Amino acid sequence: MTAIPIPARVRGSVQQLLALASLIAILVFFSFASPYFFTPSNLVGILMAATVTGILALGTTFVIVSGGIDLSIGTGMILCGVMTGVFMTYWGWPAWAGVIGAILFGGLIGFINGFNVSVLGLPPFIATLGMMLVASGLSLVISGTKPIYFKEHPDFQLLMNYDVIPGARFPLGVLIFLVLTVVAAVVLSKTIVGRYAFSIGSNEAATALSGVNVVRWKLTIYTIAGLFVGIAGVLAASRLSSAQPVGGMGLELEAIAAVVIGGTSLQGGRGSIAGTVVGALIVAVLTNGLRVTAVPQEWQSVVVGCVILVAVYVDMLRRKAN
Amino acid sequence: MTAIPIPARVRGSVQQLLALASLIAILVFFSFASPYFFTPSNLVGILMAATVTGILALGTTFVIVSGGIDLSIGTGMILCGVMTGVFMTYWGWPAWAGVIGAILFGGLIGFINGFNVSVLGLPPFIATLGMMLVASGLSLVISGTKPIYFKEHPDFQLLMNYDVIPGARFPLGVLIFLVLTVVAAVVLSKTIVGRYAFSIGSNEAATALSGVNVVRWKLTIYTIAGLFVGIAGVLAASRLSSAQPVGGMGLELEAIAAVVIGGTSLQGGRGSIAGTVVGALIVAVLTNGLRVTAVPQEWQSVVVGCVILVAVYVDMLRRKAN
Amino acid sequence: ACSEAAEKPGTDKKPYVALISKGFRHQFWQAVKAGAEQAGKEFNVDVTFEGAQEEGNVEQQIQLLQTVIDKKPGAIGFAAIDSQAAGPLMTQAKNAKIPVIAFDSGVDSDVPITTASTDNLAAAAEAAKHMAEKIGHEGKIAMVVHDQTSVTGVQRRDGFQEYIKKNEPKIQIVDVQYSGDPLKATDLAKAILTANPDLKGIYGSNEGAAIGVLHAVQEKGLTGKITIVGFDSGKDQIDAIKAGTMYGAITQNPVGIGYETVKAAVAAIKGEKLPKSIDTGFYWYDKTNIDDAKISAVLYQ
Amino acid sequence: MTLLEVRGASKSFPGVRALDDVDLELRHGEVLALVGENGAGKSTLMKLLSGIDRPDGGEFFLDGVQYTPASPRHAQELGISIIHQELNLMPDLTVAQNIFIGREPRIGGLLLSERALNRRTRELLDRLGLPLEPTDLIGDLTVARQQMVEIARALSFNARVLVMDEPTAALNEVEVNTLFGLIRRFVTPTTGVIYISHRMHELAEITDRITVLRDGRYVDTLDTASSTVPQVISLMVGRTITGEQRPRAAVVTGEPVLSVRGLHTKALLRDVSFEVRRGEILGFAGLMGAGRTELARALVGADRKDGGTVTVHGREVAISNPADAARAGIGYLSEDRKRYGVLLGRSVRDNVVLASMPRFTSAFGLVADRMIGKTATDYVAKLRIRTPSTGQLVQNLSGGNQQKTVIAKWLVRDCDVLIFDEPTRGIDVGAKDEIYALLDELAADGKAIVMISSELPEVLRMSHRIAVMCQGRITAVLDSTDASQELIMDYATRFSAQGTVTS
Ligand SMILES: Nc1ncnc2c1ncn2[C@@H]1O[C@H](COP(=O)(O)OP(=O)(O)OP(=O)(O)O)[C@@H](O)[C@H]1O
Ligand SMILES: Nc1ncnc2c1ncn2[C@@H]1O[C@H](COP(=O)(O)OP(=O)(O)OP(=O)(O)O)[C@@H](O)[C@H]1O
Ligand SMILES: [Mg+2]
Ligand SMILES: [Mg+2]
Repeated sequence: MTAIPIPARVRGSVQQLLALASLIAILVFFSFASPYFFTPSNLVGILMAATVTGILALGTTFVIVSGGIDLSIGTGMILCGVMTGVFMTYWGWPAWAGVIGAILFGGLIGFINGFNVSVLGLPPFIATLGMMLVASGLSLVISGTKPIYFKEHPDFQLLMNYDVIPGARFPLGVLIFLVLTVVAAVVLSKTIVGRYAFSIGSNEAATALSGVNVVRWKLTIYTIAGLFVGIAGVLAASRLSSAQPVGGMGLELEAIAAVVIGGTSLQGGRGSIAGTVVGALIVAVLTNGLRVTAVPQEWQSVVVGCVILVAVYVDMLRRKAN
Repeated sequence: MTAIPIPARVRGSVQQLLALASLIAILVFFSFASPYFFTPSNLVGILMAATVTGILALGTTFVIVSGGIDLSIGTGMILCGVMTGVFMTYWGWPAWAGVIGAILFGGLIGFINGFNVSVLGLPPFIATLGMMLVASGLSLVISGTKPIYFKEHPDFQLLMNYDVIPGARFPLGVLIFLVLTVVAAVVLSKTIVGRYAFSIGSNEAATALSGVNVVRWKLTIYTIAGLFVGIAGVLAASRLSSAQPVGGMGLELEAIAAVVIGGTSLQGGRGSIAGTVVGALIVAVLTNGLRVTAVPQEWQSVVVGCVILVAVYVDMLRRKAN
Repeated sequence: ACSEAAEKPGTDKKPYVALISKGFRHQFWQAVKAGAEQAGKEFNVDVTFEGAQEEGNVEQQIQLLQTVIDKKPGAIGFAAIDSQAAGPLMTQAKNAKIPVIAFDSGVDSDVPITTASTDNLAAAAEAAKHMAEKIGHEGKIAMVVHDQTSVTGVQRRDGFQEYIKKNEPKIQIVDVQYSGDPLKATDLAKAILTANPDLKGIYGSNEGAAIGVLHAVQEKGLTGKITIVGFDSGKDQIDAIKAGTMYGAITQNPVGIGYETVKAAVAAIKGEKLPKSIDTGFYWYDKTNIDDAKISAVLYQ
Repeated sequence: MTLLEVRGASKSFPGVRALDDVDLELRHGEVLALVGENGAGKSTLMKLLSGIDRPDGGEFFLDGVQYTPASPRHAQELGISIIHQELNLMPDLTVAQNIFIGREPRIGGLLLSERALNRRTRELLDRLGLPLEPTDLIGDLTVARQQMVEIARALSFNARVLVMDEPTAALNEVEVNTLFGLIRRFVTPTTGVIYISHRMHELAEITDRITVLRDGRYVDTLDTASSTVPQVISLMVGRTITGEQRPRAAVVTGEPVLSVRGLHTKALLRDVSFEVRRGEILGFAGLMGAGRTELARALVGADRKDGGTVTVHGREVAISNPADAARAGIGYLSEDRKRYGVLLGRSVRDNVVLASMPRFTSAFGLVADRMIGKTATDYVAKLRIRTPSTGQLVQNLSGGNQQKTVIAKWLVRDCDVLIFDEPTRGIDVGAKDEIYALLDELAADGKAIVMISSELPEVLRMSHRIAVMCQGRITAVLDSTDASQELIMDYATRFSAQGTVTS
């Protein structure tokens, strides 16, 4: 309760461990509460449920670390799904081209966000809120407000659902999520763009004064987030074997919540991919656990809300004690 | 496109004027586009539509000026509406008591947010996101997932709908909005709590070291926002002659957008009520204008998104030119 | 057609009929819109069709209604999310002498001249009946309902539940969860299947919910072991029913709803007398009758 | 040929003509001092040189070749390296990451090599003899250490021209000497240094020539060897300053206003006890990191105390945050102006009354703007804060004037106990004298004053008594009549202290 933060900052790694402790506590709790919870198939189900939001959260971690925010990831993802449908069904592209096209389209969305933020200088909240609205409208316009089905590509759904380990029900989508996690972690902590994300988030003016081309790197960062949005859109479309033109609103808050629960600061400058993944899992495990234990649904958001508050608070306490 | 923001900041008043210019441009455009647009009854309709979001935006301006954010205002408003129903219909309170009770309940929500932010030290985004979820769940739980009607108080709807000027269809709700605007403007710019909101948003640590009890004032600021949420909830319930237990999600983004379009900085320390009102009107006029001119609905959010981007960008350009 | 006509609604003295629905993004509403536009062409009236951006958002719908009343159309078609909430505006329409036709579900007010709708309670009971027969009148089932508070959500839940309670003592409804978003519905149906390994059937109360259930069952590898009963149509459901992965579904006649609403509106403008209600009907369809002309006419892809 | 030449540089800001046709000449192999009052335009000129701001007019020549710096990066590439007056570091990054930002060593052109980065930093720091850890987070360092990181960064470029804008403002004697060593090693026949400082005695020690600015105009350039401090000062201020030595004050015998017993913090402070009397100025001396700032912060409740009592006017007070402290009559002026002192985005007026708002508020919570305006105008005049109006945003003031604004804030508040942490940091000589006079005046008014300062002459000149700290303990409390620089340094380096001295 000290009013003035002389920051007894702790490194990312410790913070992740703390969020991890909350995650484990929740896992243990539900394992006792329901015999069906801690089963391989349910755990895979949780990972599957965490995949799309998790991938969005990975990308948005870069943006948040750099001190920005991206509200367009939810509806942007929907739009990328629709574009998958447009490429593969309307334009008859082969599946691989459709997938790459949709991912690049996500990158384009991110690039436009980055342009609006860094070149035009719009506040990230407004720039991406505008994009959120534009993307949600375009999904409807482009799809003609109808789902697009992958008639020509009946196997497209395997992208998400293919069993990697025969017989063991470990879907390809989850593997992709895990691989992307590793990629994101390496990029954020071991490459120049990651370093500059932290630097810009920590003190943008000083970074610019140090001779770093902040405009260009912010463009890059938002574009990276956009690529993740594209991947999430493709996987969501694959899972439902159709590009659904509605929805996505609210997903951005869920993804941002995952990032913040994972210890990334919305002020920028501090955060980690491992934390984000743990944050995404906390939300997914909680939602699944409450359903498996058949808690009435109207109570679920109350519980999720409280757990988020408690998890973040407990983290803070321990961080202080440190 | 200067990379280094040596900000040539301009005072709030100029910024408002600029947002005002955008508003007028939009008004003029739609007046030419449709004969139904610039009619007294449609203009009143616009004000009516702006009332609830506008009141939420007024309250949240305090929070944003102080460097915080409040995501719970949308679902919090829904919960306050439900509480109006609980007080007046379930518990049989007289209308005035129910209204005051619901407004104070809003204050309580705000107080809890303030407590979580200032005493527990949670990041505002997380604290109010948690509250957003809790409030949306509680609305369902408390109402039994059913709308509550004001059977005993058939006149309750007059709070929003009563014609202030007989014959001229100027509803009481709009008058309340105008009065609240004036109150909020005075409180923000002429009272100590407003001054402290600016100080805290500008540099919280320095404000605290100046001997200002930052914890207490942040509590006050969030509580004020909560009171506005309560009022908005009561008015929404009155307008619908029922307390609807769902919805509200997304309204917080709309209200925050209004605040930011009006020139208030999400970094804190800069902003004005006049700007917020203009921002709220821009959104309301745009939405209404697109409906009146019968732009296909799927295009509407695309247009709104683009106009928000352009309006904020034009403001920035002129601010720089200044 | 809608947008051309709408650019100058009311000019050249064509009557103007404005429809306000609960939503517009889902295919169901698009089908209603198509029916309405078809009738508009046939009877030579301008038709606009708008719905809440977010289905079920009462506030947004009221805004739409207000805007439309201010435009003084010849008649209004209205599918209320909450009919009482629209009370003051209904009165306003009445005072402005604009006839109101309710559609999709009833409006609890004496203003509307007639109602063109589906009896959702009966339709849901029909779905329950088929579910019970298919699983042999005993065992555990669950429900995924698209919405917890809207009239259609509540009626499609209650109609189903009441039928089972009254007629099927050996069937137990073990869980009711809510989501109409296909992705979310998938995850929650999976959780239901996990928690109830001996489940025999799941009911999905609209297209989104039914698709979610369908994918959940597929992902769980339980295709064929779980009886799925859905609602509405759409390509996914139709294909699944043809392939036998979904048992069957209830379809309303959305095109008919739109068409009948505009037709009634035209009659009201002309001052003709109308019946108190127009039942637009619903049908059970499964593998056996999906290709019947009567059925395929009301299905949308 | 000169190393760097500026001809006719001009720059205006709204309402301010910061530079008006200024010339400057830096020769090869010299250290050129640039001096002038607060707001004279020194920092502005350096910002033009290094490509941060564009000049309204003027030309720049590097080795006789004209150049137009387009960006900080461009200036760096041309060999101009600058240490800004305000710290420009990324608090969430480590020392190494800050120093080599934009020049990270990479493996295969793609992956960062943290190991190589830390090794190179270690080499650099060892070469410079700076006691810093490459892996420390900047945000955890004190201002002085952060300043050292800035110096290390500036020296890590192979620069030809090194610009230092008040590098010693946050340093004390020992570190200043380290810095001077570094400067001497840097200067070769092909390089040069522009050195900005308000500490006049440093000029003779390190610089070769002195250029004076006044009110944005070039005044004169002197050879250091053949000029005296009073001469420079009178060029700066445009009048003669007597600069008389204040007689050493006698011991004050008023009743104790503040007394602290056994103050303890987990991190550093060990059993700190002292008292300040009515009308007394108690100086605090010590090396960097001795714990003086930490003591002040713990005392006013900005940081956690882990033991100890605070008594004001004989009554024990519980202080858990600075608001409690202010209510008990204790005000604290932080050494870190930017982070803990000013509201950069608010007006001078708002800053001046920040600590005393309730006094300017009526019963209904309405703020008396007219009274605020009047008070602000008074203090702007009294402290000679250079600003076009009291409505000017503080971020548009020069560093020294920002400092004066913070001081004004505490003068308005009128506390019984005032703790000034480095009150003259970044303040010009003329203004320093004004502030000294102010402190004397406050003491004469019966206030109890704690003055933490890293400038020993200042401590010696101002204090009635001097507390010396080392490693979180008070190692001595000396009467000013007994104190000397040597004695203070002796106590300040009693590292494994032989017990704690209490007053
Ligand atoms: N961005 C700006 N906007 C408006 N005025 C400015 C700005 N930057 C500097 N000034 C003004 O220009 C003048 C010169 O400022 P500068 O910072 O160069 O002074 P300085 O000589 O470095 O003083 P100090 O010794 O206090 O650091 C001052 O009056 C200052 O208020
Ligand atoms: N923000 C901080 N985070 C962690 N440690 C700090 C922080 N500030 C100071 N310290 C540590 O506390 C100790 C005391 O520093 P303090 O600032 O009190 O010294 P000081 O005597 O005021 O010297 P100076 O201000 O000249 O550096 C030092 O070891 C320093 O590293
Ligand atoms: Mg300066
Ligand atoms: Mg210090």
